[in-house]
Amino acid sequence: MSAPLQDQGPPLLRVEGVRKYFALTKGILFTRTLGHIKAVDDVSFDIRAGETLGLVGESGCGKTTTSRMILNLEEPTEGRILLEGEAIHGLQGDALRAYRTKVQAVFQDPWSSLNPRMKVGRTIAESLIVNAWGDRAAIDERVRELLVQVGLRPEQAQQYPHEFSGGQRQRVALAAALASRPRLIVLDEPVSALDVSIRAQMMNLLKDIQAKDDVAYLLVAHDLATVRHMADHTVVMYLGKIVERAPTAALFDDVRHPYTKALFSAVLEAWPGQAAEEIELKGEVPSPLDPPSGCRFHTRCPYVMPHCSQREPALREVSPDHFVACHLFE
Amino acid sequence: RAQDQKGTLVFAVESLSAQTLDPILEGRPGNAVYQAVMYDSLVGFDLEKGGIGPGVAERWELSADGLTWTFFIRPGQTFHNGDKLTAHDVKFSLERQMGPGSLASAAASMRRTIKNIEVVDDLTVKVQTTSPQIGLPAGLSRAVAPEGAIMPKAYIERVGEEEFRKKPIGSGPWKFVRNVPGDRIEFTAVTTPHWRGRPHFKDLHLLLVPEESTRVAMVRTGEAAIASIGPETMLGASRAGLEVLSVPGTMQAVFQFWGTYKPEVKDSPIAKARVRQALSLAIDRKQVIEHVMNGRARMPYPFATFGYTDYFSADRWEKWAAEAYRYDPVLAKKILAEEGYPNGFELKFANTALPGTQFMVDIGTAIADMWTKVGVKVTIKHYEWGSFAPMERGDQAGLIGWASMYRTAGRPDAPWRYDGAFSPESIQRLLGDKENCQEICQDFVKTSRALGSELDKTKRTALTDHMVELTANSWTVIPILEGMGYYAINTKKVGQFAPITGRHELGDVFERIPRPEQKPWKK
Amino acid sequence: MKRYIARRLMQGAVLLCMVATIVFFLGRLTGNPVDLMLPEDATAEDRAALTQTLGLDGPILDQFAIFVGKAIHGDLGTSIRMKQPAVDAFFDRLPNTLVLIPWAILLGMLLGIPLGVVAALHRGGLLDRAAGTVAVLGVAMPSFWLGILLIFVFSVELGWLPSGRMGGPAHYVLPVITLGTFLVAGFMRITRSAMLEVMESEFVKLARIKGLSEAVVIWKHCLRNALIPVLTLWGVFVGNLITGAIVTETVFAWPGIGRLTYEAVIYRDFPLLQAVIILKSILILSINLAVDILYAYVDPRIRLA
Amino acid sequence: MGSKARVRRTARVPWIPIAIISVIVIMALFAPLLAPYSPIDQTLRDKLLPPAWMTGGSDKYFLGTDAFGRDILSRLIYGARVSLMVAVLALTVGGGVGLAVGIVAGYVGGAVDSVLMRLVDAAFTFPAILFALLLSVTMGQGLGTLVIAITLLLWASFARVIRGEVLSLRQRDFVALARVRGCSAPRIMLTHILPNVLNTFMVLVTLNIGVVIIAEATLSFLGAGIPPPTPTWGLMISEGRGRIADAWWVALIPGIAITLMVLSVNLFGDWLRDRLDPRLRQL
Amino acid sequence: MTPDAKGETVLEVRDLHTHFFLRRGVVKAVDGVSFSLRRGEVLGLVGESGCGKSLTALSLMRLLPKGGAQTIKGEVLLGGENILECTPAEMREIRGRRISMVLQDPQTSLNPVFAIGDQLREALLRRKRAPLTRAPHAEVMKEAVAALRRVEIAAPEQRISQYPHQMSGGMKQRVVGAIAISGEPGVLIADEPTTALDVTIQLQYLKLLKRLQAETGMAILFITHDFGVVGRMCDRVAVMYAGRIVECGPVRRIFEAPQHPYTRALIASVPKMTGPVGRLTTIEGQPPSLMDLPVGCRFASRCSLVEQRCLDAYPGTVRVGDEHTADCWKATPA
Ligand SMILES: Nc1ncnc2c1ncn2[C@@H]1O[C@H](COP(=O)(O)OP(=O)(O)OP(=O)(O)O)[C@@H](O)[C@H]1O
Ligand SMILES: Nc1ncnc2c1ncn2[C@@H]1O[C@H](COP(=O)(O)OP(=O)(O)OP(=O)(O)O)[C@@H](O)[C@H]1O
Ligand SMILES: [Mg+2]
Ligand SMILES: [Mg+2]
Repeated sequence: MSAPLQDQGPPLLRVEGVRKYFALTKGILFTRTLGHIKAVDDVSFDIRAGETLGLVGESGCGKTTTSRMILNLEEPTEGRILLEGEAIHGLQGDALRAYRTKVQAVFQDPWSSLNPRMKVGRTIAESLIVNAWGDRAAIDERVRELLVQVGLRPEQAQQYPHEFSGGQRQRVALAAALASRPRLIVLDEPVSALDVSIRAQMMNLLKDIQAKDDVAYLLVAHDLATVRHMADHTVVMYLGKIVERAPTAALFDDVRHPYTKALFSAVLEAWPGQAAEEIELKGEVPSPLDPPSGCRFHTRCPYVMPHCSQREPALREVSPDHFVACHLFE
Repeated sequence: RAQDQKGTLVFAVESLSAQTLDPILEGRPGNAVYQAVMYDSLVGFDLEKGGIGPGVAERWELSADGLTWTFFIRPGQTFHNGDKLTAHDVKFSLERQMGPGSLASAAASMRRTIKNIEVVDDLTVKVQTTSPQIGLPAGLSRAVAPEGAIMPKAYIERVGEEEFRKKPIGSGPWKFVRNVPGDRIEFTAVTTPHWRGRPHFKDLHLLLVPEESTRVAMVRTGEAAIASIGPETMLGASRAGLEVLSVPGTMQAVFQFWGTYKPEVKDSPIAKARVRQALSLAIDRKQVIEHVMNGRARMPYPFATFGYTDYFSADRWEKWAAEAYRYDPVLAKKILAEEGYPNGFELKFANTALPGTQFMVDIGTAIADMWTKVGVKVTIKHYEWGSFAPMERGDQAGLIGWASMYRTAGRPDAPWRYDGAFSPESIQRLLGDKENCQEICQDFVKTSRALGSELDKTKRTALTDHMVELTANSWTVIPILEGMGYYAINTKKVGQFAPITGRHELGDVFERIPRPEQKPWKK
Repeated sequence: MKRYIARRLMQGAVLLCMVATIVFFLGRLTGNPVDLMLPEDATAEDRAALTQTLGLDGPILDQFAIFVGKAIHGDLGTSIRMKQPAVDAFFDRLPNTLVLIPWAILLGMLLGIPLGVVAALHRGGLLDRAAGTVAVLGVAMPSFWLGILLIFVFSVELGWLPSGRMGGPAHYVLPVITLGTFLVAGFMRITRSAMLEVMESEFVKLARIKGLSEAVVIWKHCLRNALIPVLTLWGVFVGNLITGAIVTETVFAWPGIGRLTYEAVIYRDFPLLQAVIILKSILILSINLAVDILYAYVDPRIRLA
Repeated sequence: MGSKARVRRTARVPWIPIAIISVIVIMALFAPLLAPYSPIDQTLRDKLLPPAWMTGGSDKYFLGTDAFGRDILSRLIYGARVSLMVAVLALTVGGGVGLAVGIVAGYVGGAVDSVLMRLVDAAFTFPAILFALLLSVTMGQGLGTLVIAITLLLWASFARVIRGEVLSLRQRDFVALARVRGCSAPRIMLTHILPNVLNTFMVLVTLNIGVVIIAEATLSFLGAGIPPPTPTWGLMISEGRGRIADAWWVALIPGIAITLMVLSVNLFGDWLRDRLDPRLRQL
Repeated sequence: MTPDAKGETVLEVRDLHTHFFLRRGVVKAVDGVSFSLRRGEVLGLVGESGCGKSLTALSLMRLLPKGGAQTIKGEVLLGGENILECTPAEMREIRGRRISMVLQDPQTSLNPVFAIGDQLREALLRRKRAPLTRAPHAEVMKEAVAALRRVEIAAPEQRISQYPHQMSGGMKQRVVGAIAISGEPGVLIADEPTTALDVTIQLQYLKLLKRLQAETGMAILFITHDFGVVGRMCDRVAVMYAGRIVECGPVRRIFEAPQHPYTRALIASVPKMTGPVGRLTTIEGQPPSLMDLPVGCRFASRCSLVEQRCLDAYPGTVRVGDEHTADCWKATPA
């Protein structure tokens, strides 16, 4: 399942040293810049064709921002993102349109992902229409095919989103993402808004489609169990930085970074009385506006050392293909 | 004796115009009602008949060459600060009206016609003119313009213009108390006898109340004793138990046809005098008087003439008008057919109303309907006075070939007004301009010139009558009715009084208004 | 805060320049005010003389340049009709309007806010619809019409109140009602919708869970939050009031800036008109600024941001 | 968990207002068929007749006559036409401009937004009634002037509300997804934003009909509306206001008509808002 | 806390029915819910979104949402007294003091325009039965500080004058907790109190709740949809489906030997942190509309073991073990 990264050809998507700072202009009144939110701060990773990269971390750590940059909805402040070796930011016209067919997305909130005034068939067909993919009949045929593929009935193309349940909407959103036969789909928490029983259906569906279409996923999630079931590789972020990156199986076997450990131990197993070593973190997540110096985790880290607040740890390989950014591993 | 002056007389007006108490800053005579209260004019009114009469000057005479007027000042007049009113004040006042800071409307023509003003003695002043100016005394009477107001020379020179404007004094029967811009002006009565009459009230308040229904409401509640109103509110006011007073001969509503002599209008129906006459015949003046003006108006004399007009055979013209201005739609239609318009024609009609004469719009609306009934297709367009006035100036570009409603104010001497309306050099030039001055036009110019230097009364009258005849038969202006000044009066607040014929304002009669117990209204 | 105010002031200045330019040129399009000042039979000569006296004879761009130059020094010209500096005329009348407006707002709030609360509490019920209808009636009556009716009923027929003009407290009643009625509707609506929104919020539920009495929940917890949107609209309301004053002051012979404005238009008094519009804009802008600052003090989320 | 389809209580359908509005609209549409007389024909002899049911009233004139002996009922019917025409034109133009500005400002954002919003602020600061007065004296009175003037009064408030709406729509995922699918900005504004603000727009339109009618009446009162003799309700009140004491019907009947109309459209608008967009907070 | 330790029953709910009466029909959101809660116990209430968990809680508080909701049947016995029969004034006395509640969303649970000290003060004064204005300010504030300290808020003296927007979500939720328990209620209802929190913060909060419960001995009704939280927090758990509790029992029993097919499927469909990674078990279909409930078992349409009797009638509640019940025809009575 998880082959070492360097063994294969060029990655489908490469994220290189990307940063995103949001100027913080505060208040309705005070339109002055108070500082910059370092939403993403020097993040690099690869995604290979046909595989799934999981991106986990606490709320606000920059997962969505990263995925929005990959979707070319946001310009990185620094760094670049390459799809099949080609930088994606600054694309114009046809090149941009071509890019848009290759990278698609499904977002978290099924209630806001579909235009309530548009029939779902039209939503699914939209990327085909704007890219002049074919004539009307061909598009209709493809929409029917997609609906079936995601487990809906073809005639449901004529319905409006409010006639669907949350799980069905996520399926429609997935169908719309699949329409242009993309190479990569960014999945930003695609199941966290769904009920437990529906969530499993959606996860199975995603896996089935990947097996069939050979599409790569960037799966953003905060639920580790979901990532474990879905992802080949996992990246753990904390406050805009990558703290640990490894093949999923390796990571779940051997957690290294203290933050990742805390994260794992905070996951409440649906099995009473199982938690072995429980690390309860003290304090709050620091503000990305003014992140701690040195290692960003040092304010809450149970293993904090004096120099943690001075120097920022680099991401280093601690075992094959397993990277950790922590002074404990130097 | 001072105790028989009591109470406050409250008068609500729709406009206080400039609301300034410096006479040289008020351009519109009709609105200077509030200045008339405290300033006397060199020449006054004939209170009974209308027209001009004695004022600050008891009498005046013209030299044989027609170039010098001598005014004899009424003795014993004082300003409110006790200073005597003398010929020096008269000279000072006239010169001030002609001076550079003056906004008086006649300032320019005074500068042109008055050569020299000379104080002969304390009570005599001579005015030399560049050419014979028969109308000079009238022009210095409030019956025509406020330029005759007499201001205190010594006082103004002592305190300066600025201070004078803040604390003005005059020689009238009312003393200035307070001016609240946009709201009111307050006066208090002089306690000594005054030639205009000693006021019966102790105080006089002039209120500015622009909304007519509010003015009437205030009279009904007694917050005001008198309010100026229009004919439209008259009925309601009298039904509500108010006395409605109308002052005859204050204005005339007329139709004017613009540029009928112009080559480009040649093919227009209204270029034909007979068509214009037919339009006149199509107007049912009695209906308009009865229903639009609620009966408070009368059949007109010819253009800009009134019963009190000087050098004018009023009786003859009254009879003439009764015939000429009759209602005969059958004849009107016949004439139109004879002139080649059996199916009528299209007529553009610019309707306008000077501030305070909103009923002009109603009159126009009524007449447009009457013309429609004889087959004329009237396109009526309403203009606010401010946008209409510029159109008639200059080349009258916007109005050539149009008919429009007009108001002409009551003036004791007709030629003054005639010149402004018909002379090729005038602004309105209804008979012809300099390039197109045909027969009638030239005749008019000749007559007008002759009038300017004619000193003999009989010959002057003959010339005036000729002028009236010329223009009346040209039908470029057709009078509709003679209107009045209208007031709603709360009889519990003031006694019965008579206004001055020909003045649509009450500025010169407040001192003559009795309190209700002194002279109750007779029903 | 200082920087914010400075920025707003800058924006205001730009706005004023725009307003001034538009007004100047529009005003000049309407023709020469001389015609309004002279009697209808004045001669061409009289007219020319007066035009010159008033400085209306140069090319329009020159006139504009002169206007701008003077305006910078706070001189907005002299009223043609009143022969008084236009700025003075405005400030002479301003207090008369300013004594009217707070009462109108007070009326709007005292009636509108409780009505809004009551309507929200009985949402969809009879009281809601009654309150709504009463308030809408306020907007449904043109204010000149309402004013005239009020005069007719309360001063003419019943004789209870004076029909117009400034004066003692009784003189305020009818103009304030006329001016404030539309505010009742405004305040009522906003309060109602804000209350409905607030009443569904979790913190209201928590207040009830604490066992607080219904009165405290509604009038303290809900209303305080509902007032925030009410406040944001203050600026707009005051702007409306200042324009609404044109009609009210005309009907009630109230010598304020509304009447002054109307007179300036009717008499085509350019300098006065220019001054009035510019000064009114300044007034509205400053009120808006003041309201925004006030807003910051009511809503802690903004205050301490 | 997530947001859920909100179960909404629909307010009762306002049948009475709907009926009143329908009557007025029918009056306006079929004025020539319904009006017993021409609205401008005068019969001076029959002036100021009270309504038929009053003593002195005539069967010929159901609602009485005005000072020119014109039939008030006919004028009322034709007046509805003019008032509605002004409303429709002003709302189409003003509302349309506001809608476009709101969408562009809200969606494009940045400098465009700032500039447009400053313009909106300017429009709020500028006394619109005054501007209307100014226009009526510069351009002359008439339908065109009136529509322009009222447009200036309206567009900014439309733009502001719509922009607010668009700002929140822009946060919704489907807009971002449309971009991901390759839609251009104009396409997104047209196919995704516009249909979603139409509800709000409709509510604004209904609630502003009243504003327009009142503005028309006020301008007529100030002498800057549609010139006589064309009947408009505002003008009718204005003409009759001096006669409340003796011929109250001349002003009161159009006054009641305006009040009823505005009341009805407001009640209808409120209901529509509750139905379509209960969260829409507006003036 | 041993699950079998039998404290006295503090809250007993019997056959509770709360319906929404709408023009379109009747939404039977809570349709025959019964359970009991003992002193010092945590009862979990789990189920899918919309199955009626929150409404059950609100019915207990008698704080039903405006617009047609009505409790039409059932008893809520709080210390033996049926609070459904209390007057609103009596109910106000009960709320906050005998039964209290923590809501899901810390962002909106606190009034944004009052300092948190004020909001705590209101609750504290209520406990003292003092009118809001009477009690000495300093003293109450001291208590407020103590209350904040009790929920482990650092530097409570400063916090007291701060406004909600100045605090993080976790802190706000603790303040809400402090307010809820300030009246020392015997029963605390927690409606998904941690759903909006980050996992690491969630853990802190759950531990805090446990500690507070140990201190005060209050009973907690813990509503959640997360089996992880249930496993961590609860002694017993009730599984709700379409307005009814379909299974209820000790946590360990429910996880190890679920009796109801729904419970079984639900637990199976949760992705695990350990064990093999494969296809997840799913429950196909959708829960029935609460407006149009079937006569038979509500889970029948999605149940893999469905039989005719399941469609014909609703199964009775079967006692399947010690304190363990299930509503299923196929459950074998203990
Ligand atoms: N448009 C923006 N302007 C300013 N700050 C932003 C913007 N978008 C995101 N941020 C900030 O950047 C940080 C990272 O946000 P992001 O949405 O990427 O987090 P996330 O990991 O996706 O969180 P979650 O799990 O809650 O979705 C947060 O602090 C957020 O407040
Ligand atoms: N105001 C309302 N009007 C009509 N139906 C409502 C209303 N509020 C809730 N409902 C319905 O009542 C049912 C129960 O709602 P409840 O909030 O108790 O669910 P829940 O189990 O708490 O769900 P969640 O896990 O999403 O919080 C739902 O089906 C919902 O649709
Ligand atoms: Mg995110
Ligand atoms: Mg819930």
